[in-house]
This record gives sequence, structure tokens and C-alpha cells, in this order.
Amino acid sequence: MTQHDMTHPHDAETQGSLKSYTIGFLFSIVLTIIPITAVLYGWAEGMTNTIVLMTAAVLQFVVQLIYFMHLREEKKPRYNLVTLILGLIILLVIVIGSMWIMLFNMVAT
Amino acid sequence: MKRPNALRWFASLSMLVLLLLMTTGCTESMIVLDPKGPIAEQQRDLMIISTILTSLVIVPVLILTVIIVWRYRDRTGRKAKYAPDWEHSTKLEVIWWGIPIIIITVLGLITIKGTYALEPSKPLESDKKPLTIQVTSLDWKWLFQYPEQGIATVNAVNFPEGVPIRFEITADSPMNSFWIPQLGGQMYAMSGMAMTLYLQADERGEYWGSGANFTGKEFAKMYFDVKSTSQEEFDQWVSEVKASSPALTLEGYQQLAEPAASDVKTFSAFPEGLFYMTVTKYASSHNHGLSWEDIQKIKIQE
Amino acid sequence: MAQLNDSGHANQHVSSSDHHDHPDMEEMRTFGFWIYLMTDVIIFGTLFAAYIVLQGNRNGGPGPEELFQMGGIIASTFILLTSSYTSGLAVLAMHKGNRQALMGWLGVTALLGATFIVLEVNEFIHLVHEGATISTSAFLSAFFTLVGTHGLHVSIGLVWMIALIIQLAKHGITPVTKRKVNVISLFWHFLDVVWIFVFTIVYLMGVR
Amino acid sequence: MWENVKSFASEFFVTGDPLIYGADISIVLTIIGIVFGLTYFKKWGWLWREWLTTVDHKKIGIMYILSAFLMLFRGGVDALLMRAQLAMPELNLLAPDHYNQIFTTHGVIMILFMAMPFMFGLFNVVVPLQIGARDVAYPFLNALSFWLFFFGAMLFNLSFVIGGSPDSGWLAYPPYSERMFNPGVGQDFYIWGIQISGIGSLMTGINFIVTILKMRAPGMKLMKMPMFPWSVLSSCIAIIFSFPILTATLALLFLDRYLGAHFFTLDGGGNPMMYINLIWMWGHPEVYIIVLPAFGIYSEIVSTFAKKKLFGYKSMVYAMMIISILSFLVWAHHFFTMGSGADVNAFFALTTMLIAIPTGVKVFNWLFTMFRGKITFETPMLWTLGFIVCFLVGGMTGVLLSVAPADFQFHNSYFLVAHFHNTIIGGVVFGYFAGLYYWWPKLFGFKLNERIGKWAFWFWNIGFYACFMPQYVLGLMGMTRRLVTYGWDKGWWEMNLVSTIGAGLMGIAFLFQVWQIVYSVKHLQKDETGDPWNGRTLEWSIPSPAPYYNFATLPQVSSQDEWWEEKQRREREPLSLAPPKLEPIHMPKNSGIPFVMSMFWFAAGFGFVFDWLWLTISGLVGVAVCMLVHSFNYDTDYYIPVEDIKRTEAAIRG
Repeated sequence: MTQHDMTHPHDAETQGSLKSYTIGFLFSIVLTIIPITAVLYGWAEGMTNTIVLMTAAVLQFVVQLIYFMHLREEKKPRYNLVTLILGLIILLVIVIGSMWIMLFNMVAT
Repeated sequence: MKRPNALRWFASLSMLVLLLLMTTGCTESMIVLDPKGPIAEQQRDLMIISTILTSLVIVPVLILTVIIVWRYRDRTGRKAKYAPDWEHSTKLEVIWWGIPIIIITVLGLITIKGTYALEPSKPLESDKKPLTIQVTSLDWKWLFQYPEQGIATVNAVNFPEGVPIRFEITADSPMNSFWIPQLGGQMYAMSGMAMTLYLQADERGEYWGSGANFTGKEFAKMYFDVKSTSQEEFDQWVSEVKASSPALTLEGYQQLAEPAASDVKTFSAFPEGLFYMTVTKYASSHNHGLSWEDIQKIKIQE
Repeated sequence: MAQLNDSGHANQHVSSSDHHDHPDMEEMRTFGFWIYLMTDVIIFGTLFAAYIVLQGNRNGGPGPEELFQMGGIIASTFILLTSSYTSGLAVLAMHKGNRQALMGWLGVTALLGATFIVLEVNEFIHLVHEGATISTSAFLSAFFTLVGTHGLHVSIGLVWMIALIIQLAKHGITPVTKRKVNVISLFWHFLDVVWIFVFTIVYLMGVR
Repeated sequence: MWENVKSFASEFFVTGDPLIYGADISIVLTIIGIVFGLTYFKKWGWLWREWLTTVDHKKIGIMYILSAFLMLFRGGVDALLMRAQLAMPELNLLAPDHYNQIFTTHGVIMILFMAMPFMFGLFNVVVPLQIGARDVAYPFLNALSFWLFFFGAMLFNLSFVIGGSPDSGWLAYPPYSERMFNPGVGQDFYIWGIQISGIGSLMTGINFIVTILKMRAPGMKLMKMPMFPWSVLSSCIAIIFSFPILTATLALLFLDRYLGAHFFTLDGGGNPMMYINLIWMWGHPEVYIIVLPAFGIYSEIVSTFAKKKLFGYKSMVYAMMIISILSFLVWAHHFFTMGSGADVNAFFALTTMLIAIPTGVKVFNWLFTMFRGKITFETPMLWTLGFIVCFLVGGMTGVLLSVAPADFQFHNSYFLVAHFHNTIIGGVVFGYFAGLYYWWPKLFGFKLNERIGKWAFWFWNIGFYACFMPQYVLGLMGMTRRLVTYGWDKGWWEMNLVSTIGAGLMGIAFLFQVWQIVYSVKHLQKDETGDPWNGRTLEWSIPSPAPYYNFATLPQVSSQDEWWEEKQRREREPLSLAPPKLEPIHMPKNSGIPFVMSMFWFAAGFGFVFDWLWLTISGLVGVAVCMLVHSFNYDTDYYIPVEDIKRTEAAIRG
């Protein structure tokens, strides 16, 4: 039950400060208000709307990763980052693949 | 050390048997390799091309396996070299990353071309007007409707040779797969949508088709007779059916759709728009058949 | 959902009575939890895929425009965002070794989470009263399943958080409880991220 | 009252078929026998302490493999029944309903309850020993994974005697698997059996990824790790990203059936195609999940029995990782005929073919490991050679199937059936057998009889070719899968008869294997060395069977074939060192929670199947209580004192 891969002992916890958490929080508030107003006041239509909404959501995801989950502070080898990237790739494959197969490609009449 | 010897014999023997089977005795009943229409013919050609291409790697590798196993077996007084630490050779590894890459590239290009050429809903090139036959998979029988002739059949389909047939395929039962091996590949039969499949028979003859996707209890009885005749014979058959067979009513269809196997049947008429009704029975709640863009358009119009 | 119970639990499981010679054991458990989160990403991905593909199939029933009451949804969004922040503050308090503040912030987080759940249950009750149930149409099946799965995650997180507060009261801040706090705050941030996408894809794009 | 009981019993228990009554009786007799035996020999306490509550990876591994063998037996009997029914045209051995259930259970059992546990068993037994660890990363979770698998499998198998088996194929395509066409409980058994064991599989995936990444012996860089742990890592990566899809998809199907949702139904706007799309997103990676570890096993065996370093180590690693990721990009080749259009078909045909490249590279590397080696032909090596030949054929037909337009003709025919048996038996089963024969001495401390093993090998191989080569031909004759019977007019009977004979030979081969084990236990050839094959990796550096703490002192690793190098070092300069200093070993404590919690899952699953809400709720509450109890337990591990280690070592090393 002993582990050896780590060359030096260190605490499992990630750091972060009140400042970084607060910045993250403010960012996420702003990034939530933007799409809400965009939708409620009908700023954009169709594709533009989708792009605005998705961009805000993805940005907010990044904000949470950096300011709340401290992904940037991970020590090497960065297994967390690697698994996250793999997970996101598979996620996109599932969602976009399903849309591509199920919605855009019907031979049926 | 008799074992590797036996293994080698065994391997070559089984390949030989397979090869013999492929080339001789069974060819006649290997109907997939005995196509009677342009689609099945092209699909057969693709099978042969891909078999040859893959054999280019597989056969030498099988031979190489036998040679290596034979030559480097452990025995006293053997002359072959023993190099326990030899574990890397960039040259060799480049070769065997390279060979499959080349073969797969060639095969890939052929496949892509074939995929677009043999897209099932693509009309066949022909100077004759295609004949439309509407196919419904029921539990556990096939219903064929001829909208232009106004007749219907169960578990039997007739059409003239040399004329492209436009099959429109749906199901009023679990999903099935419509397959006439000698004329061409399958298409799923699914409720709520009508799939298009073009096939054509180049020769007169009697073939058979089946359901290829499991649908339940009497699934094994879902065969149908396929008969390709001359145009005159076909016309004559149509008028015979019209003259002598009963009409299929809506109640008749409901009875027919009850889960059970069925014999061959013919009907001189069928209810107007029956096929469309079958397709839309569930489609009202779906957007099957509509592309994403279509849905968006409808939304915008609303 | 089921995964959550087990894997989530699994990572708060074993604990050592002493840790001086295994400094990285707790980190290993946190890493395992991270991988579990990735598997949960895939579960939600599948549910999102199902929702996106099926959302147009209304079966003649109501669509998002008629059903969603954005006021409550926006409120619960901000509540969940805030709870993500407070769970971060709990971790900060833990680093400072302040057990009271840690338990306090965890309590606030749990309270906000509970409010979120109450709002969601209210929304579901409202929908059912409108005649929009899981068996009304494919759109609603996918909607209830996606949103409900997220709600189930939050609820399980709540039980877990309360259990953790009790353990903190009993054992204080030890390497084991430290890891458990880290893990649950990761979980909470993760649920926040999932909600952002639920909010964007289901609600905002739905009423648009 | 009595009438009520009678009518309930006739619905609850499967009735009406002599085969099933026979099975019922033998099941009851076996259970009585086991209970009686345990009581008579006073072994209940032993069973509970040593097995049911164990968190030792080696014991868990043994339990996995034992379950896999039992399931292989059941799945094999299913297969033989099917082949018997198909031996001649128009036979009536099995009624269609019964046949449909049998091909469904055969598929599910062989993939999910035979291949998966066999694979997990080998993971458990071998990985910690090979990377120089004392257990897996989460021993408690590991036990939980096993018991979830076990009770999931039991729940699925229970459908045989209670309620009725599922009958809609191993992937249960809707709408046939929906309540509309399939109102019985069989389909719900399917969902919950797979769901419960699937959770276990997912946790095992997480467990081994962390074990391999974080628990390697000092000095063992990733690129110095033996090939089997690499293959396990690639397989587990595929597990953690694909099993959640299965869980979600089955949950949706269950919601359709249980709450009347409309995901995949015909009415209400459901879309059955979505299920097919989703299930194959799991289904395709799944077959790579089971075959990748087999590739790892072959790599170990080839280099051991050629007495030569593995050729092209880096290529092998890259190839496996590429296969693992690429396996997520090919799923639509399972439904080229669904009408997704030429763009989709072309894309997925291409990605499918791409997988042939890394796979081909691996075969070349194995061949060139043997090249300039000194090959001996013990049973593990025989299985490996059998695999190479078999897999080449299977791989070739796989490429043929990937040619999308040609697949329109192959789809759902016996050509396809032959292909996947070719790769799964030739690739997976042969690999696990090879691995089992190879590591058996390490597991149990004695070797299996080679002579009977060779008989088993030849019967398996000849039986295999006789069974499945004719099926390729049958596919080209237009025979589709899942047919209960066929007519004389099709000209299929010769090939079917040969195929049935082949299946019979494989059945005999299985009997040889059972006999081999029994014989070897009787004529015990103890493995005194701990290194019966002149092995290369760390597991051979410790005694057989391995002590419960595995390594008395953890090895310091400097090379990929550490034990081989170490043996050569010792030859050069005989060992004169004082025995290494022992330290107390940190170990996890046994726990009964995994067993109890999995029983509660079983109860909850059973409640869902029969829609008994009280049972479902009690089961789920039990699960939650188990988790809380475990969470509040801070006393989960202990130290083995140096004295105990010394005593154990002295006892083993004699």
C-alpha cells in the first residue's frame, strides 16, 4: 500500500486565495448575466445566439477550472489535465457524433 | 518438437479448405458472390478487391510466421542466430508502420468512392423509368405495395428485369432489415420513416429475400420470393392479380399486421395512402426524415 | 447516478490512522475522484446528446417556450453559482486551519444547495401540474432525465456534505478529512459547471 | 389463497420446459450441496473471513476467474444448444422463444459475465505483482467492484429460473426491447444485471488507472513498465470513457420501460435509432477493452518463451494507446445500413480501417520478438501462436467488413457472426487462456499438466476453425444471424452441420481443461522456484503463490525486464548481500461492506425488475446506509509487524 511514484511528499490540497476565488466568482456572475440578457432582450438570432451562449458557457467552465479547481497549479506529470482533455474529446465525440448521425444525415423520405 | 510442425500444417490446411470452399463446390449457393444486378455486382467486386488488398499483407505474414516459428525454435545444435537483446530497428518498424498505411490508404480511397457511388438512395442510371415498390415489414411478414399498379402482395415481390426498382421501406413492427442478397445490400426497415433503396435485376430469375434484423418469435419465417420477369410477363401478372385476387381493406391490413407468419398472398387493391399512413402513424410525434435545417426552417416559419 | 453513489463514496472511503509515511495516499484518492468526475462528464454528455437529438420531438405536447419560467431558473442558477463560491471559501478556511469557519461555510453551501433543490422540485411540480410529465413526449423525457440527474447529484452531494460536517466535528482537520473536503468541493464545482451547460443548452436555448 | 400462490408461482418461476426443470433441479442440488459441505466441514467462518470479506487483490482475482469459468460453462452450454438446434434444417429441439432467449443470454454472458471478469481477474492477479505494488490503489473499492459484478451476474442468471430470460439480443435493440413488444421481466433483468455489474467495471477501470499511474515500484518509469500493465492502462482508459455511456443508455431504456418515458419508443416522439447510436458508442470500445489486455498478455508470453526482449516496445505502447482512443471513433460501422448517408458511412469506414494499422504493427512486433529468439512451446506459447494465426484471419475479415458498401451485404449475416467470434475467441479467449496458463503457477503455486493442456489447445483450435470457417461461407450464402431454423431449400445444411461439429469439439476442449485442472491438483507438481518459466518481470521474483503482502521488500527497478536483468546480474556476481532490511508493511483491513452493499444492490435490482417498490426502496436505503457506515469508519488499515513478515517468508522459502 505504499506509493513511490511521487518524488517528494506534498499536500494533496491545491492552494488558491480569497482573491482568486472572488475574481472567479465575479467572472462567473458576469458570464451568466451576459447570456441571460442576450436571450431576454433578444440581442441575436439563430446561429449568432447559439455562438454567444455557448461561448459564455465555455468561458465560465474555464473560469471554474482555473479559479475554483486550480487546474493550473497541478504538478507534473499532469495526469488530471490529460484525463480532462481526453474526457472532453470523448464528450464532444458523443454529442457532435450523435448530432451528425441523428440530425443531419437522413436518407429517409 | 513436433508441435510447431503440426501447427503449420494445420494453419495451411485450414486456409486451403477455406480457399477451396471459396472457389469450388459452394460457389453456386454462395449467392452473395453470384450477383444478378448492378448493385450486388459492384458490392461483390468491392469484396474481391478488398480481399486481395488485405491478402497482400495477411498471406506473407502467415508465411513469415511459419518460417520464424520453425527457424527459431529451441533445439540442440541449431544454427540460427540468437540475439536476446535485439529489440529495436527503426528501419523495420518504419516498414511495418508503412505497409499497412499504404494498403489502408488505397483501400480507403476505394471505399470512399464506393460509398458515394453505392449510396442506397441514389437513383440508378437507366433509360427506363424506375418502378416504385413500397415495402412494409410486419410481424412476421413482408407487405409489398405497387402504388403505380395498385396491387399489393405479401411475402412475394415481382418486377420486370432491367428496370430500376425504387424500394421505399418502412416497418409497422420492430426494426427489421430488408435484404435480397443477389440484388444488393440491406437497408433497415424502421417505423416512422421511409428509407429509399434502389435495386435492379439484370436477368430473369427467381431469387429470395429475407429480413436480416431480429424481430421476435417467427423472425425465421420472414422470407419472401423475388421474381424478375420480362416486362410483358410482369404486366400480365399484374392484370392477373387485379382480376383474381381480393382487395386489401383497412381491416384486412389490421388483421394482416397481427403478429403471425404468413404465406404468399396477393391483393388486387389496397387502401389509398396506406403506406403513407403507416409511415406517419408514429412520425407525427417525430421529426424523422426531416433534417435539422428543415426543422429550423419550420420553426422560423412558425 | 448509481456511479455517483459508489465511486463518490469510494473516494471518501479508506483512511489511515497515521499518515506520516504515506504523504501522497490522500492525493492518490483525490486523483481517483477526478477520474470519477470524468466518467460523470461522459454520463452527462450522453444525456445531453439524448436531449439535443430528441428535443424537437414534442409529440404535439408543449415545448420549452410554453413551459419554462425563467425567473425561478435564473434565481437557482445564481444560488448554485454562489454555493460554488462558498464551497471554495470552505476550502480556504480549511487551509487556514479554521475548523469553525470551514464547517460554517460548508453549512452555507449545503443550505444554498438545499434551496436549489427546493426550487427544482417546485419547478417539476409546476410542470406536472401543467400536464408535462416524463411520459408526455420524448422532449420532456429527455428534459426530466437530464435536469433530474443533475438534481440527484446535488441531493447526494448534500447528504455527503452533512456527513462530512459531522465527521469534521468528530475528528477535526486531519489529512483524511482534508482530502474529503477537497473532494467534495471539486464535486460541487463540477455540478456547478454541469448546471451552467444545462442552463445554457436546455433553458436559454430552449426559450429562445 | 392457495390458488393465488399457485398463479403467482407459475408467473414467477419459469415453467413448461423440461430443460429448465432439469436446470432448476441441478441448481437446487448444487446449492444444497454447497451449504451442506460448508456446514459439515465448519467452513462458514473461513468462507466469510478468507473470501467474502477479503480485499486482497490476488483472492479477488481468483474469485473473478472462477466466476468467469462458471459463466463460460453456462454461455458454452447456450452455444451448444444453439448449434444443436441449427445442426440440421427444420429441427425442433428448441422453440423459437427459447432459442431467442438462449442467443441473448449467450451473447451477454460471454461478453459481460465471462470475458470481463476473466479480464479483471487477470488484472487483479498480475498488475500489482508486475509493477511491484502490495495491492491496488483502492482495495476496498476493488472488493466492491467484484461483488457488484458477481451480484449483477447472479441477477442476470436468475432470469433463467425466475420470470424468464431476456430475448432481444445481446444489445437489446429497441423498439423490440420496449414494453410494447417485450412486456415480460426478462428485459428488466437484462438492464439491472448489466447495470449493477457495469458500475463494478467502471470502478475497476478507475482503480487500475490510478494503480498503474501512482503505485509503481521505485525506479519504474512508465516507459520501463512491462507491456501487460500498459495494455491494462489502455483498456481502462477505454473503460472509464465508454462504460458511463452504457450506464446512461440502459438507464434511459429503463426509464422507457418503468416510467413510460419516450426515449426509444415508437410513439411519443421516441427514436429507436438513438439507442443504436448510443449503445454502439459503448459497444465498440467494449470489444477493444477486452482485446487490449490480451495483446498485453501475448507480449509478455512471446518475449518469455522466445527468451528475448520484446521487439519495438515503444511502437507497441503507441499502438495500444492509438487503438484505445481510435476505438471511440468507429461506432457507426455497426449500422452502415441505417441510412445515415454517404458522408457518415465514408467517415466511419475510414476510421475503422485506420485501426488495422496499429493492430498490424503489433503483429509484426510479436513476430520479430520471436525472430532471433529461442522459442519453446509450452501451453501459453501455443495459445499465443494459435492466436496470431486466428487473429490474422479475423483481422482480415474485419477490414472486409469495414468497406461500407460491401458491409451492406455482410451486415447481420453469418459472415459477421464468424468475424466477431474469430476475433473474440481467437483474440480474447485464447489470450486469457494463455494468460491463465502462464500465471497459474504464480496464483496457486503449482503448474498445470502440459500434456492435457496441449490436448485442450488442439481441440479448441480445430473446433474453432471447424465451427467458424463454415460460418463465413454461410454468410456468403445469405444466412442471417439469430435464425431459429432454416429450410432444406437454402443449401445451408452441410456447412451448419460442420459448424455444429466444431462447436462440439470446443465443448470437449473445455472438458479437457476441467480435467487438466483436476488432474493437476491431484498430481501436484509444486512450483518451488517461484519462476517456473524463466520469466522476465517482477512477479516471478517472489515465491509462488505470492504471500499476501506480495513483496517483503519493495524492489528497486532499473529496467523493463527487471527480473531477467537481475538474474543475469546474479549470475555474473553471485548474491552475497545480507538479506534486505524489513519494515512493517501497511495493509488494508478486510471489510464485509462490499459484500453486503452488493447484496442490497441485488435486492434493489430485483425490486425494479418485478416492480416491488418496497424491495427497491429497502435495497437502495441499504446501499446508502452501507456507504455512510463506511464513510464514518476511520479504522481501515493496519501494519504487519516485521516478525510476522519474517515468519511468513521463512515458511514459504523453506
